[in-house]
Amino acid sequence: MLKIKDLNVHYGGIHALRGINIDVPKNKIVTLIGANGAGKSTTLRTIMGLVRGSKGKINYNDTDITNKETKEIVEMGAVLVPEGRRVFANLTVEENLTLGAYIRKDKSEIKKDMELVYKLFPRLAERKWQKAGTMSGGEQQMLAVGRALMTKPKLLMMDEPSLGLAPLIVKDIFEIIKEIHRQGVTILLIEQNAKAALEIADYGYVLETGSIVLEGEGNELLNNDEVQKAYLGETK
Amino acid sequence: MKDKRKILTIISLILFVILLFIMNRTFDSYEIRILNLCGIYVVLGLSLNLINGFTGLFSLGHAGFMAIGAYTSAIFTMSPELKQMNYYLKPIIPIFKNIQLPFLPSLLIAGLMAGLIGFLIAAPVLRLKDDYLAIATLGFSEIIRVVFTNTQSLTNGALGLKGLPKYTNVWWSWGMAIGTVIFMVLLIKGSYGRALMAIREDEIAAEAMGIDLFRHKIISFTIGSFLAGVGGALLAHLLGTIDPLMFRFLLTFNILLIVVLGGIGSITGTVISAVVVTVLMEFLRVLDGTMDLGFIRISGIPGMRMVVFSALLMFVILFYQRGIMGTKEFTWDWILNRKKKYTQIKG
Amino acid sequence: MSLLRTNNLTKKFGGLTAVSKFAMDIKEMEIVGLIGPNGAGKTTVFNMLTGVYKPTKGSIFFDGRDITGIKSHEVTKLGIARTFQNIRLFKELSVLDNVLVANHLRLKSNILFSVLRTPNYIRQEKHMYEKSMELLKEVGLDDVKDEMASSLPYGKQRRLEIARALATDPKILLLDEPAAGMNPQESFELMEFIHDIRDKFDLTIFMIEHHMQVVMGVCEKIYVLDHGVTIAEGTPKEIQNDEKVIEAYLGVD
Amino acid sequence: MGMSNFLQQLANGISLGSLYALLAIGYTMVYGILRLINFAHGDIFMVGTYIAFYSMTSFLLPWWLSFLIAMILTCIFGIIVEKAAYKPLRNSPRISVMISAIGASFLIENLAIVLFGGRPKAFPIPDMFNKVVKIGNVSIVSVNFYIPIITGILLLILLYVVNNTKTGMAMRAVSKDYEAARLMGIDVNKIVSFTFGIGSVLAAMGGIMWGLKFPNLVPLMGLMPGLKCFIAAVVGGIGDIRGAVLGGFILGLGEIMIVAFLPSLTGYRDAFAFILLIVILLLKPAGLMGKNLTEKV
Amino acid sequence: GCSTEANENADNENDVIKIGVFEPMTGVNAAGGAMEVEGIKLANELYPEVLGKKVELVIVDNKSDKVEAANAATRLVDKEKVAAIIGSWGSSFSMAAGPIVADAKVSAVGASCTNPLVTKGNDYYFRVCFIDTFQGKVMANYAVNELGAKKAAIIREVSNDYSVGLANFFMNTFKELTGDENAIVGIADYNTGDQDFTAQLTNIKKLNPDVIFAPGNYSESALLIKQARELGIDAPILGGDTWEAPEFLEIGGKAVEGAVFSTFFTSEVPITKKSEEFLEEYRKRFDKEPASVTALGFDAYLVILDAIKKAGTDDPVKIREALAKTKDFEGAAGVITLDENGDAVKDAVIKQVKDGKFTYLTTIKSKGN
Ligand SMILES: Nc1ncnc2c1ncn2[C@@H]1O[C@H](COP(=O)(O)OP(=O)(O)OP(=O)(O)O)[C@@H](O)[C@H]1O
Ligand SMILES: Nc1ncnc2c1ncn2[C@@H]1O[C@H](COP(=O)(O)OP(=O)(O)OP(=O)(O)O)[C@@H](O)[C@H]1O
Ligand SMILES: CC(C)C[C@H](N)C(=O)O
Ligand SMILES: [Mg+2]
Ligand SMILES: [Mg+2]
Repeated sequence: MLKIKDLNVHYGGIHALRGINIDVPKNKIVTLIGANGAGKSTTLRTIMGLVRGSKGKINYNDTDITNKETKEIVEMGAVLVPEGRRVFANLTVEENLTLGAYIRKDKSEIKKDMELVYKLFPRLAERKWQKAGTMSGGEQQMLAVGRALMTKPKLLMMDEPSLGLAPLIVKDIFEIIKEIHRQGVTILLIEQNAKAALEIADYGYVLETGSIVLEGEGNELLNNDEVQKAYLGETK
Repeated sequence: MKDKRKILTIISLILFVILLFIMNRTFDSYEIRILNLCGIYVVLGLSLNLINGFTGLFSLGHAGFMAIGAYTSAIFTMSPELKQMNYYLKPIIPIFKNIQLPFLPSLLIAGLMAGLIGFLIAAPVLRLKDDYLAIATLGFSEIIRVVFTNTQSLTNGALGLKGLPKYTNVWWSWGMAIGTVIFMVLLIKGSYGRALMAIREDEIAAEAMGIDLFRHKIISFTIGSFLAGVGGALLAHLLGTIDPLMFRFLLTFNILLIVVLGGIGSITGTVISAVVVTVLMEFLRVLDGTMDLGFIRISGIPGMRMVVFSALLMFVILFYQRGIMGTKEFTWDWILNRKKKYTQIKG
Repeated sequence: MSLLRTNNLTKKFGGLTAVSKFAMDIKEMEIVGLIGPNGAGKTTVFNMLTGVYKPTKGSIFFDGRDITGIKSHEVTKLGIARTFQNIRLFKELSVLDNVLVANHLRLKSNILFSVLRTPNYIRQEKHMYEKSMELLKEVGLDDVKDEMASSLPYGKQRRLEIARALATDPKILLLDEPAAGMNPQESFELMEFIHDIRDKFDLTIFMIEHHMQVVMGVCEKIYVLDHGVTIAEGTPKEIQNDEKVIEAYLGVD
Repeated sequence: MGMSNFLQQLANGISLGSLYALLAIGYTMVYGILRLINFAHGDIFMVGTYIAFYSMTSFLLPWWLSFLIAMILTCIFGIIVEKAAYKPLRNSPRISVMISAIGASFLIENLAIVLFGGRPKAFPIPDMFNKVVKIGNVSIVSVNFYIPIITGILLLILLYVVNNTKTGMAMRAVSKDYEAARLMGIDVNKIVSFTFGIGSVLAAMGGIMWGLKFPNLVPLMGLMPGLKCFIAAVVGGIGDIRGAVLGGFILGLGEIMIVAFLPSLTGYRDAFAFILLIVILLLKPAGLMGKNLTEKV
Repeated sequence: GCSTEANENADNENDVIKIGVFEPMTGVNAAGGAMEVEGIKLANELYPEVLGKKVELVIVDNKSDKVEAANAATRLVDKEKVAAIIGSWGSSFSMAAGPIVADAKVSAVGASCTNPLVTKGNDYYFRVCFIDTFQGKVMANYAVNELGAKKAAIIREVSNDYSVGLANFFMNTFKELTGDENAIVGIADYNTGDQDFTAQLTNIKKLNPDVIFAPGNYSESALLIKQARELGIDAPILGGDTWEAPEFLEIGGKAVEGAVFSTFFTSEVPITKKSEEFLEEYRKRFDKEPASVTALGFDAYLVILDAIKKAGTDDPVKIREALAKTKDFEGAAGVITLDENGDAVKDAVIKQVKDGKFTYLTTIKSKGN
């Protein structure tokens, strides 16, 4: 579904991505793990057209989207839950969700999806009228995920969705990811919580200072010594 | 290494003073006037940069403080006869009628008055932030101007003051400029300077680090106003004529422009851009007058100068957003290190 | 001895009671945790303790003194330092300057003496510099001291925030989700680090955290909030087995 | 002060106030979306007036067509200003954008001086706007009836668009976070252009009304009205359209009443706006209709 | 660079004499500046040489701003090193430049600046027009004698020296002539650039004056008169020389019909042979009737040229001496004799707006002055 070939990204003088290749097959969960500053977020941002690569190609559903506008990419069914939530602080919860469906025209479906999101996150239903900016960190994260779901994505990308969430919610989030996946959405996930991520992932990539140093099936990586030492904190 | 820099600084200061001396001797009165303007704009630019650049308070009220400085010093330096001549519609209030002080004390009082008013305004206004602060300070500056337009027996109202003694010379303007630069460097490189910059970066974090926001903002604002007052006074005694209309928003904007072009938060940048902008403004005057290129005469269009100037300005704002220097400062390391590199390459 | 104590602490935002009748008691040199679901009111408690929000009701005692409602910078001066849930560094200042700034509150020279560079001021400036360098070494950032704070990767930024807080010479350090965004390995290192600084600086530590390994690993006592109400307090063991906490927060494994 | 005199002053104040209100709405629209004090708004207003002027005097087009053309061209002009001066700075700090706004305003003014000449131009007034209507002892020029009506209609339309349409919601989203808005598939540039277009049409309308009321066109004519109407918007609560209207009326009435009741303070008339601004900001920092959002830490 | 520049100047000195002109070319008074410059340029075209050297005009814009006016004058004396200066439309600007020309010992000749203080106490400022003490009297006389007014209201543009001064002189004479200390029933003020005068006018209306004297800048005055008529004020409205600008008619439209003001010159009654020459050349070039100030600009140039001729040098101090002695000089707008203040004593002309045009009413002799 998504194919990244030899992608390079520069921020001024910083070479943030050094020729990475990533493949996200349809209906799979793929995860990207790596230390802080490895370039994970950059990868997702480049896919969405928020950052432009200096070299390389991104293919989505066999279309070249390397130089497409974010809007077009969203319209093609890819969506990103950005790092740091980025909810619209001056809008209410409900308005945030409505905007999630900005590109959609199917009014009745939108209504249904909104109910679905409220079911997934009852806290949001309680706070429909609260301005998003005054909500707690975790609540905002829920809203960000809910908002992304409202685009009815085919490819859902999430940048550290569990950041700052209570353990119970983290579990929920992973359940939700699985649930969304079951409904036929392809998922590309960035997680610090590598263990949880690899457990649900079909495939994983390990990113280090802009390059992919390791890749493999979820379980495979989970049992890899290197990975365990560096990311899972399981010292012998 | 440290001492070496100190010596270099002192040497270059002396060289600069000698240069001023030579320029003062050889320049014609017109060029000296521009030189003076440069010095004054250095003072004004730095004072605004202290508030806007280093403390991050978006103030647009500079013209008001300059007006206070200019008028204060004018009133204290005018001779009784001059006052009588100027205040022909309504005499000046009696206490000021016969006061006449030399320039230095007047300049000081001008700065102090501006500082005092700045201090008083700061207390309510600094509760606001960003755009609101900007528009409120702009408002205060306009209020000052309108008050000056209407307090005829103090300021001679809209008629302005003419024939002010022209005390401002190269030594006054550049003396103040050098003094201000030294003051700013010592302030910014010290603990207070860091505190101000912390406030600029993140107020909430700065407060959490134990910095008394209100006090520090007031300090910065008051010092900035003081310097603006001094700058205004110098300007008044250079131009010889002041009126309230002169202290419109446009004046603040001119200074803001110097700060932005130089780099918001850079002393070096402000000094460079104050000189460049002043000289350029004069240079562009050819556009308004008739241009004689030898083979062709282009008659000037009034206002063309300002068009070119504002276009240049927009160009810089759009393409060099961080100004000439960004937040960087000149240090001797630039030269010392370059030399080192050079010798390394050679050796 | 009790260092930081609250009584009946309550915060309302309009109709919403974010924190209700919160009572706690932290002893010197303790490491105490504050956990609870998202939106439970944890950060709000921190904000009240540090003077960012004024409590709607209740009082705060620090070192035996009533500090309810005093200003943020005064709180810091008394010896309460904090980090933020969303990192708030002075982005355009160097790493070293970030820490130096935090020394400013202990400066005993006024602005005039500072500009005149009196010997007394120079002495203090030197002391600040040495102390800051030491702290940077402590958190392993001395080699990047001249970098701009914003150029550091996330994990290092977190550590810089802690170093900066320590530079204010606090008696108690409040950490808001220090492990957020860290992978398990980094979280593990963080736990050691917290122990270290506690011993080295005779600190008391009060932290909000969602990473249970970290909380259970370092805290001696834990308060649990839910919907602003304290639903449990006790040792990690007690908390881990508390029905209400499991239901509201931890979930069953 | 007699009753009829008072009523006359009231009428004077209301007609000035509704003109201020019309301009203030434009400010508030743009600010509400871009968080940008569009210092060039007053100049766009001036350009609009000049376009209408030239269309009537040089091209001899009928007034209604001229007004329409002025609105369209000014709309385009406003969008160009946005594209040239603000769009490149989308990701820059607020202060840079504000300075660019001041710079743009400066450039437009100076260009206007060169293009239109420094000499004032007389705006031709079609008869229907120039009739004196007498109600008792109060005389009112007909243009003063049209202004509040137009302002009222625009107010309703804009309120509807911003609060009840998807575009309106997108406008508010863009105002908070461009990037997140883009991630929702919103075409940020289009929304911004749209907003600027509306703002500029409002400016042109305001300019035309201004010209009909004060038929004296000079290149700097936008300066003071611009500043004052921005203040009206802030006083009302910037970003809030109803607030802008309220602010405009308060300002207009206030200015007239000062001169009317305290003639000795006539000279302070121009300070009234600023004093009002400061008093309001200190008492209600978010303006009369604005809501105060405390920053969450 | 100083010695070479001196050389350049020396070069120039051989074939060119510079006369500086500072006038409002932009800003609220741009129309006035433009009209005056028209006359100066015309004179320069007709008389481009003196002492066998070419006369070069250096025209700088004072932007209708006092401080800029001072700057402009400084520039003319410091940078351009002009032999003499002409300007400026608007007494305020002339007064701002006054101390500067006096310090530099370069004389300035005002064309139409009428405030007495322009020349008073300034040995280097002259003018080729009458002053406002006279003009105030003329208009007060007109109000009392022609209109039979007993009560007058005053509206002043407070930031304009000319307006405030002229209003004062009018009031003094008006009180004298009516013998009534309370003959002035009201004074209202406005600022340069104001657009809305309804509040002031409503207050004035209530006072029911027989006549309103409102000297001020042409565009503000036109708006003011328009609004006065709209508010139902029928009293005659009088003003001063500033009103004689096409903009006054255009902006005021029908409302300014009947407005009466004093000015310097009218093309309907040429005074001298110079007037005829001036009128002919002007009509040839511009195909319209010249404004008074255009004639005065023309005269200011000629007076300076005459002084240079008499001085026999372009040394500014010598020129001043010659200027001070100007006597019975025939200009386009009348015969010029400069008195001890440097002012010309001339007749005033009263004009009225009729059918959208300025029409000549009468000439008031200066003898009573
Ligand atoms: N806007 C930017 N400007 C300059 N450098 C940037 C920018 N964004 C990211 N970088 C740099 O690019 C590199 C990769 O950053 P990225 O945010 O992709 O990392 P990450 O893997 O998502 O890390 P984290 O776990 O901290 O989110 C880092 O060195 C970072 O400092
Ligand atoms: N300034 C404010 N205005 C209105 N409501 C607020 C404000 N600050 C916090 N709240 C509300 O108070 C509640 C508690 O928020 P708080 O930030 O303390 O939660 P938290 O426990 O820190 O959650 P998290 O773990 O997600 O950070 C939340 O429901 C939040 O929406
Ligand atoms: C030039 C004149 C028409 C203006 C007026 N006489 C003045 O001195 O200001
Ligand atoms: Mg990331
Ligand atoms: Mg929190």
